Amino acid sequence: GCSGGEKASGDEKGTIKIGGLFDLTGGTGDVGTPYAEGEKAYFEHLATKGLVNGYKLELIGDDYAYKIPEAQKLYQKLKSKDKVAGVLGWGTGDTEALRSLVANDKLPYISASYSENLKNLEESPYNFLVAATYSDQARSAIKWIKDNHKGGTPTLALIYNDTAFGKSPIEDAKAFAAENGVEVVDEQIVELSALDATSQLLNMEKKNPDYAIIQQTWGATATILKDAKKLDIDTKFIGLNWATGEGLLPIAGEAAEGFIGVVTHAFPYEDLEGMADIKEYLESKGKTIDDINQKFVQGWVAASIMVEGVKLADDPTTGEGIRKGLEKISNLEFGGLAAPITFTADNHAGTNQIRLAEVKNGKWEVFTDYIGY
Amino acid sequence: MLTLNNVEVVYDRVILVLKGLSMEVPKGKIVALLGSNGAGKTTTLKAISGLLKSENGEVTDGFIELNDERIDTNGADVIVKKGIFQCMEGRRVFEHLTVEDNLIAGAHTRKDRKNIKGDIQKVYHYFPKLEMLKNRQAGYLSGGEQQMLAIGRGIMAKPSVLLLDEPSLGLAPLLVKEIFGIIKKINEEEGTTILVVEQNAKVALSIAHYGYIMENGRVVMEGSVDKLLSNQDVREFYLGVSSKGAKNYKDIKSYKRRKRWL
Amino acid sequence: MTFFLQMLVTGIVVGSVYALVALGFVLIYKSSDAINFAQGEFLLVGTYVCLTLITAYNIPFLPALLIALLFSAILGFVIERIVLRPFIGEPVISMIMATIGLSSVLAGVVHIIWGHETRVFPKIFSEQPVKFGEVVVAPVYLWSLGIVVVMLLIFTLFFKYSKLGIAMRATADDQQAAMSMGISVKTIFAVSWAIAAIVSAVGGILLGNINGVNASLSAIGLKVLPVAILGGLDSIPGAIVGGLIIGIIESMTGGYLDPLVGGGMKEVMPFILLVFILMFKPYGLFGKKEIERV
Amino acid sequence: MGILEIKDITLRFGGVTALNQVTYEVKEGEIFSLIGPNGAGKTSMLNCISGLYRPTSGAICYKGEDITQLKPHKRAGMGIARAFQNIELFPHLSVLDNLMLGRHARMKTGLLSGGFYWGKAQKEEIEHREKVEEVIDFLEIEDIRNTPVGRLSYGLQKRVEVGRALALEPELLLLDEPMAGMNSEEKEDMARYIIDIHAEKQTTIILIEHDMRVVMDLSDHIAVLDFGKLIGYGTPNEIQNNQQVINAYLGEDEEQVG
Amino acid sequence: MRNPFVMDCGEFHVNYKQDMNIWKITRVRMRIYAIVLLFAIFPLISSDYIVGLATLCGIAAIGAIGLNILTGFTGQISIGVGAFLGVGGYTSAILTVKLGLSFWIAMPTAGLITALVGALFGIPSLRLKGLYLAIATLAAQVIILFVISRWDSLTGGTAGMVLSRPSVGGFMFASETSYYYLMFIVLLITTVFTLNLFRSRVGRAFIAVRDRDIAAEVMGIDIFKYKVLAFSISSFFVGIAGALLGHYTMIVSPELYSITVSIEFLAMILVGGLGSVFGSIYGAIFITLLPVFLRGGIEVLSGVMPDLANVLVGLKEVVFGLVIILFLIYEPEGLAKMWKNIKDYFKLWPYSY
Ligand SMILES: Nc1ncnc2c1ncn2[C@@H]1O[C@H](COP(=O)(O)OP(=O)(O)OP(=O)(O)O)[C@@H](O)[C@H]1O
Ligand SMILES: Nc1ncnc2c1ncn2[C@@H]1O[C@H](COP(=O)(O)OP(=O)(O)OP(=O)(O)O)[C@@H](O)[C@H]1O
Ligand SMILES: [Mg+2]
Ligand SMILES: [Mg+2]
Repeated sequence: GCSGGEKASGDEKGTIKIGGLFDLTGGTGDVGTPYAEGEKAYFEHLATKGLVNGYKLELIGDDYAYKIPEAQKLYQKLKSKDKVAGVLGWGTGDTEALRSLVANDKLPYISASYSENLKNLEESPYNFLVAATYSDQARSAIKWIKDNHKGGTPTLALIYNDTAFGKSPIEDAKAFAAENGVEVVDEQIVELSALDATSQLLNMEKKNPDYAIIQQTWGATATILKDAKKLDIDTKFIGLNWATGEGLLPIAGEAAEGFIGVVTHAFPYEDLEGMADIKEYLESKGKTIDDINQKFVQGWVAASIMVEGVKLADDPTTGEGIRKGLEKISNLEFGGLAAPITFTADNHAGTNQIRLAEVKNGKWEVFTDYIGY
Repeated sequence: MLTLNNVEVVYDRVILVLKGLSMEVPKGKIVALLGSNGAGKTTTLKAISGLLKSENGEVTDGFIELNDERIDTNGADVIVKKGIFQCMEGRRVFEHLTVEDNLIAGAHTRKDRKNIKGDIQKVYHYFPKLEMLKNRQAGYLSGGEQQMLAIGRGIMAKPSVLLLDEPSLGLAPLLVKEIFGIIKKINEEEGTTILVVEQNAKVALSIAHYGYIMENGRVVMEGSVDKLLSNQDVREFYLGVSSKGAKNYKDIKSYKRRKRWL
Repeated sequence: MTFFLQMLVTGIVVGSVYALVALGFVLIYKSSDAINFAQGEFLLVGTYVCLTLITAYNIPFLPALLIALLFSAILGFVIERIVLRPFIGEPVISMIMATIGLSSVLAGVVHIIWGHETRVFPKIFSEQPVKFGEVVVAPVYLWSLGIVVVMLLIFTLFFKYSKLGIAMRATADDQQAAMSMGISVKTIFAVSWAIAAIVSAVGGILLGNINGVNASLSAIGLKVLPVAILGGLDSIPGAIVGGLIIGIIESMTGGYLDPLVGGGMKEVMPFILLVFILMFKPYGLFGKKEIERV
Repeated sequence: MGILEIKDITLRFGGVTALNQVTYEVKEGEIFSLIGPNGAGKTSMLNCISGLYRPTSGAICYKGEDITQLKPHKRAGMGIARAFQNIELFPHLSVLDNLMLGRHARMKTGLLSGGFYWGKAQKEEIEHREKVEEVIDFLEIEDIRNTPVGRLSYGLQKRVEVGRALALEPELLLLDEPMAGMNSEEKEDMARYIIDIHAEKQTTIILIEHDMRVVMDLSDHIAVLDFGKLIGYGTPNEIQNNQQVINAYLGEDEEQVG
Repeated sequence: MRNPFVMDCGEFHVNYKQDMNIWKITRVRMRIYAIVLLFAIFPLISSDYIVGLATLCGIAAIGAIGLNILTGFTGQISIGVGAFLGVGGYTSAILTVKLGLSFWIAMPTAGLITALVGALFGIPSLRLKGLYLAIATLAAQVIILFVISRWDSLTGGTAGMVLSRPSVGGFMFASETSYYYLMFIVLLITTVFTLNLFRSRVGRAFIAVRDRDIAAEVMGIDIFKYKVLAFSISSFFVGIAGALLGHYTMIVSPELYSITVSIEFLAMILVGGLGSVFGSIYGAIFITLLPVFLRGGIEVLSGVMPDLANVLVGLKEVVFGLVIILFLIYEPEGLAKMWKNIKDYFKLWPYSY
């Protein structure tokens, strides 16, 4: 079973508000919009199921257009005016920018940024990681390489961008590779908005790595894949979770064939137990799974984890209470929509498990079960 | 014929500059408009040419007619097409355009584009210095050279009425004479009606048929050139001659005779 | 050597895309002395229109392109009419700010109409890379280079010899004096905005073919600002040479310098060199000097 | 020895020779006029003196010191002030502030004392304000003291322009066509100011003017430029009878109207 | 300098000192004190949310005044404010976190360091003008951010650094209200300093450089020196604002200081009024609060029309842009001028026509 659906008995004790920071119109709006829709959908769906822990839950969120100052103002409003008890956030930059504030204000914060930084409980005691961190994703991918590579020491390149998001897994990946006998032979920086990656790829080609891990979003990933195809580079590319997803396929076209992606959340078309609730919700709206994508599922799952925290909390009206609730979550399953989550008082990284998928005939096909390292 | 009837002009909605000004510029004549600094001469020309609007000024009362057709509601470009061309105060050449391109820009509204080449030669004939400078950026010309260019642009437009705002400003005495000679020639040869605003009353009146004197937004005196030249105030304040003949600037006293405009 | 050549060619062809977008800045600057911060959004709208015509109405590429360009021209006209005309005669900085406001308006409209997901252009150019010996280039970039060369020719002749071209330059110098010549400043503005919108749309359609279309495509507007400045804000050849130079600098930095410093210099280097070059040529490579005489 | 010595100055812009081996000297305390046809290089000459142009060759000495390489602001500090041919006032500032700017070189207040406006700065402002008020009195512009200069008519702007130069309390005053665009009455006023400045402070004045009556009446010495070359130098009388000058500039007959 | 609080009639001054006061008329002076007092007691009666917004407005205002000194008063367009804000924030972060210095030393030092960096990037103004100079400041933006995100050992790289709120004695400026007062005092000093600056020698020279640099040079103003000075004094205040912002949000990271921040500051001074100290404040308030109000409006609307949520989000941007454009059309000289017009109207009231 999934989270919070059961009818709670008794009277409504009040409303608990959860804040949301969405990017609908900003630089990451293409993935931010379905993610936000997933979160909103989950709360809507929840409302039809009755109370949680005796309370009605409400998601109050807004677009911050991927602008950090806007995120700060929106957060202030959510905190002071709407008096939310927890926050569902989005990007790396704004999550980082707000982590001191949420710690100060004691509000649990779940975002779509899986930066290893947030594991540090001293600096970010109220942030919860609901999927494998970028570092863990990279580690799992490296472990998979190690396990599946035939012949000699596998060589690896890392391609990322010069932002907090891009650099987040790099040091950890290098350390892990060194420990596990995978040789990192090259690193390349490709900007998020790059039109061309020829120079980087040719430089990389000089080292001739067997694999390259890409920490990018779709646009840059497509550029890399297309230029690699153009230049006849035979390195196997593996993308972390934001490089993966349906949106990459049409942009990269044929160049995407054979690309391997880290999958943190399920694709809607997968036949999974956890999809039932989503389908039920979609039906009530007259929609089908063709109208949503993986990022929707991701948002849905993130929201459900916050709600689970509310459910388990002794005092769900305060952020501190919900944090305690979240820390009680143990092996929460999502019917295959995502890896099971466990939080404790001294570990806010819910899982380190991922799946891998490969693009075959223009479609993502998952070829592993949840794996870790 | 160009007629201004009781024109009132206001800047920025509050500053009243022309206070019921009437004047007439008969076809084919040269009319001089004199007046002290700030009297509203430039404003009068801008009201005619429609350039007021771009300075947040407007004609709030009265009307302006060209050959009995009202023009004060037209935009500047339409007025130019109707044949009125103003050479603005302070030259206003297009600094980054070459001398020749400036002249071509002057002919912007003309339909007979094949004659433009010939007219450029005509301008060079009037102002040989410009031909020497024809590929130079106009911004680098000296003040006088720019003034020639500005008038040259006026010639290029082939207007029926030419408005000249202080064409002698900053010109050397020889050149002033030369330019006024050319103005007269344009008037005679092309039949262009000319309204010229001047501080150098002596030279302006030497070619004009008729003159107006403005003060403070109103016409304080008008008449044929002879009439103006014989007026005591005009002689003293505009021509700089006292009753005892030309005075020496060295002997200027602090006492000033007041104008009466009798 | 092949590596060098590949870097050089990549630089040139990517630079030609920059040049194309930078042309839009130059065209507007040439008639109004202002920078259009909504350039990126212009590009976006044109691209989306073309895309919609092709995908939603199944119109073949060429007619769709023509309609999109026509639409852009009209958009340019309309925007000039409603948004920018009131700024004729106002300080240039006000107009620049207005274009910043305009960019926000257009971005909002794009969001309302087309949403935010990345859309993909149907394949117009072959994906098969073109090979010159060892050097490979994607066809879309060759098209871009070709278009840029054609535009260079057309616009250079236009501004040098045509009546309208001269009038545009005159207007940029002194609006009021231009009016006194009978030049309709309004028409000039409208025409230059329309042309700029067309050029942007062409750039956008090429870009859309490279990486798909979404709202972040508009960021290219700011990105090529240094290109326009390097060449000289009012110079057509400048935009093109500037584009190529910045393209080559990027590519070479990426090829030779980045491996030494751990990457990332590719984006910064053009700026460093730009400031350096400007110290010697304060108005860009071909820009008109401000004439100061007292 | 004169207060200003121009030694063999040549100035070229690309192909144009604006000044060609010009040499002359201005004596302390005199009114010296520079005349010549348009484009002869008069303004360029003033630009060399005030440091805006650097001559291609030659030297300029002021009070016996070679200032050819000095920056304009340094020259202002040495007492050279200037009024421009085309008005170069600060249009958004009031007449008062324009004149206070004229005193910039004579004031000292720095960033911090100015920002906190403590005693010293305040005292200095007041002192210099008094000097400026003297200039305002002298030029009879009391009533427009607080008007932004951009709103004044041309003639008044010209007067403020001269006032700003005077505010520096210059030892050498450069006036570039101060009477252009004025009618006789206004010219008389301006002439009176020039004479009075000269009489009161014995300021050396270099005057460019196209109105020959003014030039001839006021000047002690006149230099004539044509195509960048010095074609005449002397007293008004000598110049009026110099055939070369008459051909190039004055014209044959100075006929009188009326 | 346009001063919105100056009335031009009604009192007679007998000496220059009185005539040169910032606020010449006793009545006006009283009103100024009243306004200051009002802002001083306002947090006591408003919610934390409002006070928080006011703090952001105030910090933006300090930066906007800084930018206006450079762009509005001295005429050097800068689109690098974002990065200078970052230099201020990072300096303070490094000094307090890495070196353990007190905020009270770190904040002014942040101003000074930013001033130095500003002066450095002001050097191109020796040769560059207008938009060309603007692009040089854009280069400053790019280069500074590159250095910040690469100098990992000092700045924590792209991950940024975590700061704490300042404290004095045992008192932490942790609450919204206390931080508001901290900001308020700095803003007050900034405002008075700038007002004074522009009625004395250096400030006048700035304006002269803006209006006619050649004439300024001949007046004895060393334009290069003054341009660089303008860059540094402007950057000083921007740096102070950066430090205040850093300690308020308790984080600095490169992504906080992007080009959009620079453009926003430019919008503040343009909407507020170029070359007006009070205009900078109005503009900062306006640009900071406009999105907040729009969000409020959209929230209300989407309550009524939930299906249109997507359209409404786009609409927010449209309205934001439109408001700016309409402002520029109807009051090109900015909010400061508009305020003056309103006052002029009431000055004549009830006799206005
Ligand atoms: N754009 C404007 N806005 C406000 N007032 C103006 C404007 N233009 C002119 N004025 C005012 O109108 C009056 C007349 O100015 P105008 O330029 O017409 O005078 P003029 O007779 O041409 O003087 P001059 O001989 O000095 O050129 C002056 O007092 C001037 O201050
Ligand atoms: N900065 C410059 N660049 C190029 N040429 C210049 C420059 N300054 C002056 N000139 C040229 O030098 C010559 C002399 O110009 P200058 O302005 O000194 O003349 P002038 O004697 O003051 O004339 P006027 O009486 O018309 O003001 C002119 O031919 C002018 O075109
Ligand atoms: Mg006039
Ligand atoms: Mg001159």
